[in-house]
Amino acid sequence: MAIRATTTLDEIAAEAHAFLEPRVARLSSDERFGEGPDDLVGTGLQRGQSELDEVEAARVWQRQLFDAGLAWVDGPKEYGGRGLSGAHRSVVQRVLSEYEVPNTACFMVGHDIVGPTILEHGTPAQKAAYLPGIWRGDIICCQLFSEPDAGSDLASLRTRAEPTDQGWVLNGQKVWSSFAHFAQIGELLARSGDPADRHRGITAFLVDMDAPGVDVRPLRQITGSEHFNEVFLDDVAIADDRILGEVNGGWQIALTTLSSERSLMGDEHSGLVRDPVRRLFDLAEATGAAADPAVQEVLAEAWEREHIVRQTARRAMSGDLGDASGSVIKLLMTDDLEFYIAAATRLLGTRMVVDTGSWGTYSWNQLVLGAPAHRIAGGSDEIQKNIIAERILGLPRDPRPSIPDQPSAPNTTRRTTSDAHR
Amino acid sequence: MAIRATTTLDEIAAEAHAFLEPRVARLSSDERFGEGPDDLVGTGLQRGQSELDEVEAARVWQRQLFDAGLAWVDGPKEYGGRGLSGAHRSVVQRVLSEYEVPNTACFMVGHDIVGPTILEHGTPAQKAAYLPGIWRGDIICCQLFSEPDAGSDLASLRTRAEPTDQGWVLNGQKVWSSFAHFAQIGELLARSGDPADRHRGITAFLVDMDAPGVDVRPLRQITGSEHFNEVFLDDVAIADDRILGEVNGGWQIALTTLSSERSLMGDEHSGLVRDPVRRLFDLAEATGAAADPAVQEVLAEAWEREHIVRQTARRAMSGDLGDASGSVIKLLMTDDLEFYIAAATRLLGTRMVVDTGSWGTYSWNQLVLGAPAHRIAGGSDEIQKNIIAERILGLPRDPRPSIPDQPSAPNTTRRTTSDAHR
Amino acid sequence: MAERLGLQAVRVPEELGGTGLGLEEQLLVHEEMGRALYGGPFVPVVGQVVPALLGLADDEPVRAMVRQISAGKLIVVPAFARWYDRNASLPVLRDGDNLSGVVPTVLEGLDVDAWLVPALDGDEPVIALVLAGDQHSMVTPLPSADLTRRFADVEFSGASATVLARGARALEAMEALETGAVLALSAESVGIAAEALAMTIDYVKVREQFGQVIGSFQSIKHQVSELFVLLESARSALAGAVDAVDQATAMRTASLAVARRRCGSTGFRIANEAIHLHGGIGFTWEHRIHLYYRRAKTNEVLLDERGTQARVLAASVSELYAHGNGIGRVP
Amino acid sequence: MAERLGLQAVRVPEELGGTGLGLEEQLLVHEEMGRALYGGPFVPVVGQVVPALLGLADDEPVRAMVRQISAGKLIVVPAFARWYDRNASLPVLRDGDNLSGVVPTVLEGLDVDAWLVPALDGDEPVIALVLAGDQHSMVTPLPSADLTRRFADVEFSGASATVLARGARALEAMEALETGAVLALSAESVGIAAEALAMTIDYVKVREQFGQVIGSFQSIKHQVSELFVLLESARSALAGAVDAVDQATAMRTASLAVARRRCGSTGFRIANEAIHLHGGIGFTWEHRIHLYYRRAKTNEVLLDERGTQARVLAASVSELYAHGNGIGRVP
Repeated sequence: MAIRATTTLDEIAAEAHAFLEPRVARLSSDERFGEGPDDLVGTGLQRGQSELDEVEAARVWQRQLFDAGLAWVDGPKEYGGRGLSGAHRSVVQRVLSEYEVPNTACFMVGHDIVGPTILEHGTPAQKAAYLPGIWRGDIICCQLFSEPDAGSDLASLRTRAEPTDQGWVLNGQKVWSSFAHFAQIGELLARSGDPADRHRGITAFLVDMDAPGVDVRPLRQITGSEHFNEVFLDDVAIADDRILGEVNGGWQIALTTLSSERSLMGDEHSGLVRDPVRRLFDLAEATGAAADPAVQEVLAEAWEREHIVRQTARRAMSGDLGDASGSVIKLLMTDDLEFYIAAATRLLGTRMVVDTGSWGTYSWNQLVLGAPAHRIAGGSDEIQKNIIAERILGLPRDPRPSIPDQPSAPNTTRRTTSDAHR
Repeated sequence: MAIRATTTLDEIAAEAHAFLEPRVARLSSDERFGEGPDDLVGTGLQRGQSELDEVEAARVWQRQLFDAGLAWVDGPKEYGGRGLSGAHRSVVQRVLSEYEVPNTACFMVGHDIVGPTILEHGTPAQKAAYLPGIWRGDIICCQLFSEPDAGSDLASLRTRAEPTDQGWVLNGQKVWSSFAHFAQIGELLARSGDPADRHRGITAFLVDMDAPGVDVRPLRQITGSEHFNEVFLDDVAIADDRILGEVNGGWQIALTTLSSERSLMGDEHSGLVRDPVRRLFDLAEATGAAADPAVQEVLAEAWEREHIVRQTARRAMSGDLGDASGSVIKLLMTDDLEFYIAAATRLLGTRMVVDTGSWGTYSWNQLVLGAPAHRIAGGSDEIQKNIIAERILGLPRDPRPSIPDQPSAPNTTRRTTSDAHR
Repeated sequence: MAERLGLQAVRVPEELGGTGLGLEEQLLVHEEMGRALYGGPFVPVVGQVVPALLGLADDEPVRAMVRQISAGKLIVVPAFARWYDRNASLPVLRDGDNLSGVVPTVLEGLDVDAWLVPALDGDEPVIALVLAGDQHSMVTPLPSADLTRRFADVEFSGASATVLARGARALEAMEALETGAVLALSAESVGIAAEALAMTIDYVKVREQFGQVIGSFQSIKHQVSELFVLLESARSALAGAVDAVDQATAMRTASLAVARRRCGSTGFRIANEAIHLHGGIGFTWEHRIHLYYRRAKTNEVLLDERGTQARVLAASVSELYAHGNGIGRVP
Repeated sequence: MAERLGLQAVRVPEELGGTGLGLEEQLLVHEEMGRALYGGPFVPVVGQVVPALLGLADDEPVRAMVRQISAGKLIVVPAFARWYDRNASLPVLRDGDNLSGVVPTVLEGLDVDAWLVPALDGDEPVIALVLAGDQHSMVTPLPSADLTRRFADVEFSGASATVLARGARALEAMEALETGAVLALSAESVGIAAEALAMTIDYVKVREQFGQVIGSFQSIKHQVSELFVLLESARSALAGAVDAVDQATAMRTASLAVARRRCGSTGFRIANEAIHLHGGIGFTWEHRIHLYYRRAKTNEVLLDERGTQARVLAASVSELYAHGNGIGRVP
């Protein structure tokens, strides 16, 4: 495809539509209550062939997008990007959201977290080696940050990186790693210096997930799903050219990654759960509860909350909230989630906890079980409040025995990953 | 009156009724909505003759109670008490609450805070000199603890006590002192040692409020009332026998006083505001809002909150909550107050903030303006939570540059006094 | 467990083979059951059926049944939905011994010897006993979020029934079934909350981050303090309900409604915060805290189905305040 | 103040003597007025009357009036209660020029040159102008908790009135008066909240207790962070309302309702917490924070009188979701 030097937003939108129209169906704008699946959270959380099939479908789809120049709209051309602006990227994302495209959640860590970090800190060779593959769908990424004893306090991590003649050898354990069980590479933080140096003795590596000594084991959540992994590293050899940034300079890399992660959290409401407020209104209508003034007040607040998050995201896109946006939106959203659960409880009663087979009722229990992870993932509520207080409002740091550069948040993406924060 | 060695609860109740019946009217058990004064908080908050008249009436009344043996029911006989149990005292209080007795709030600090401290820590001479007068209504007490820069952190107080040939001389400034403008004595904390010693360099004194150099000035609150005082001490001479406890042992005295104060806070709900939940129900009925299901839910929660505080106070009386009772009840009550304000706002709308002259409407604004003080007085919400976390649940103390024996709370009683906590 | 300890006989008078303890002691047992997440039919048997049968114990067959229950030889649970859902319909009795109707979401309604079934015979309320094993009684187990307790729909289609009480006596028994469930589940939720909070306090005292136990961070301390206050408020709500069980209807209903609301919501809130304060480990399957969270949510909805208790409470209090007798109107 | 700065002309087009700025700029001025607790008739004149008159500005007398207002020579405020109380009745116009009726709680209704009065002529809505000074207009100042703003009841008893608009045009003007008040007071409440929070942050950075500034205690830090999030949510609510003023009715109404609710409640909540975080000094008369608290409470009730906006919001959203077109029922 010939790409002109300047492409307008309308042109990129038309181009995306032209690409999508012959390939996939448009989403019906008016999903009917009571029809189709009644899940409230994303699917694909069980291991097995169906998950692998979904990943494979995602890869096939991503390759087509990439070849059409619609995968990495705002990426530099030398690494496979289209070289356009962030506004162009948003337009393409909006157009994509109007079609029934395959679920590409497995690329989220690569596209939104690890990719941007490599772009900012990688060597030219690293960028060339990884970025096209990440965007073409060949390379799925995971984060290897959190450890059982290093959650919120990431700088206390203990996975060791020891220098050898050929490079380095890694030993340790990581947790809460999404997609690690089919990822090709992992962005890993390891202690290369003295533990007493805390964040100054950490190095970031790009680890091949199929290297000898890497052992990925599923971690079962209270939802029953096995979304996360534990990753054990047993004498994993790794070459010098897999170091991201400087030796003992990994904390800087981590800050970039964590910041990308926070931005991702504040990106859009819709990914968290499927249109919960609309579902609440529908449910109230369907049960007859909508006629109850007290229920109307609950519904009103639910819509208000969703509306405010949307408006906040819109303001954040135009830069109104500066560095606070990720933390602000995350705190609003986790609180909203608790509210939606309470609202659904009010509408459903026992059908919230007992499966009577009635459409769109017991599925709300997915949200009850899934909600606690959202308050921890990507930096707990407490960490977000500290970030706002210290970095945005300029209040003093907590008195601490030893003070890290930041109250760190763990490796995670919103609906996908999480962390052992405490 | 001949007092037998044993008096049953029924007998003391009958005795109280017999005393009250000929002297004062019984309260109507069914106060009519729309009749009488519509105040929601205690009266007598404006300076002037009417306040002095009220104090004088309280003294006359208290003397009669004392002479009848009904003033200090559970106090030791040698200091003017009746020598009965706390249960007897509760019975008398309950009976008193059924009659239209004069407002004796001016004795609260003496009876519930300073008196118990003198009883526990005073010399026999001090007990004999003060306790009968405190209970007979001759001596009104105030607390002189908080300072402009020592609120929650009481141990940082700076009022100086310097030894002289004849005793001590006091210099400094106190704030948030209720009743100081007509009190006879004040329980004062002053620094007798090195400021660096913090709580170990403090001595407690019983100061004559008419001593030369004591200057009491009213402090106007946001309610417009002048309930509190600033008290300036300018070379106030005081004798050794006015020291309560040991020199430099004042912190122990303060702990007793503060603990009495906290218990007082958790004593009864009714003193805070006049039957606010009943008033909410009446208001909803009178405005027709009671038919609205959403309003019914608000009313339900209001009653639930009041009921729970009452039940908690009942459990506290039988010791169920141990040392936590004061803090628990205070936290519940301050939160309840905010809820009642929100409920009244919902029922009244603009009549909450604009005086249309309609009975029982604009008076709710007294609560709006009075509420903030309750979250600070007698130890702020934050201090109460620290007390629970550290003393009841055994969590570690906050990391602090220098650690006082307790996160101190200030000199205050619930509806009467308060403190500069921050 | 309960059988071995004889706990099912806690309230049964000694002459009927029980230990004859009081309501408060019984509720302490329910609280402990909550702490331990005991999963058997303790609430329906001991909390509901025994008090209901004791009200009918002037009848010798009923006394015999109570003796068997006390001895752990008989499991009878209520097939009754109205205690949690005020609008639930009752099964219908025909020809004096023939029962039909569906009772949804019966707590531990499976593997029982018999059901105690409030029903209607024409307009008259009755309490019927239906022995299990009859082909005219169908039990459908229901998947549930609560992994330590079972639910089932129970459908009677012409099941053979014995009437134990009629009319006012039947209504009293129904009330006993409802009050019993409310008090037992409220106590259980208090136990769940107490255990979840205790686990949390233990955890924050040892879990270290940033070189100190996280329980030394003021934010954590204050959160835990707030949960403690909430737990005490639930205990007070329960104490108030116990105090009011023998009082006049309005006060009794209001106090029970407060217990339903406060104990149920507190159990869920504290279990939820407990998971949060456990950090990542809290939402792993192998940590037992999620079992508390699941049970707490279930109790919350059983105690206050669709938030209906608020209006029950408001109506009772209006009665207490003698509204309806007229009051001056605010213009 | 406003007169000297010419701020009353912020939205007026240049050809009518104004500065011709947009809605967002106007709201920034209202926000600053909130920060400064400006007490004059800025909201009713600039926020309400000017937009309403601009909608009628094809009429030359109206254009002349707008010019005079822009020049600071004329103060016209609405005598209109329905923008805050949906059930308020309107004054009645008789014989084409004779106005009667009471308008309660008129914001800055005192010391004005004229009132703009939505009224009814039979069934037809009209917008009437009544000049002050007439003995048939009685102004009763009302004591108010808000010490930086004045309210009055305005009673017309056969006052001489000029009709500026009728029918659909009058309805549009009424809507402009309502929308104008909502946006102006919402922006003002955002300003109040922003200033109260800024004062608080400044204070906790310098006030020391226990040997450290209280802003270093995690509990204080987290409280302040939560207030910051709340303030941002109010800003978002306002931004959403601005964005929706030209959208279809349901979305517009819903968005305005959100601004009413969130901005009003946030102003009060933050002012309240600001007093608390100022400790003892916060509830002394001489500290200015209580003036913010008072104004914030007043705005809160004006923006959501008796909590009526929740239902307005729910109804609008149901319309957005096209309910009423039928939906499958859950059994």
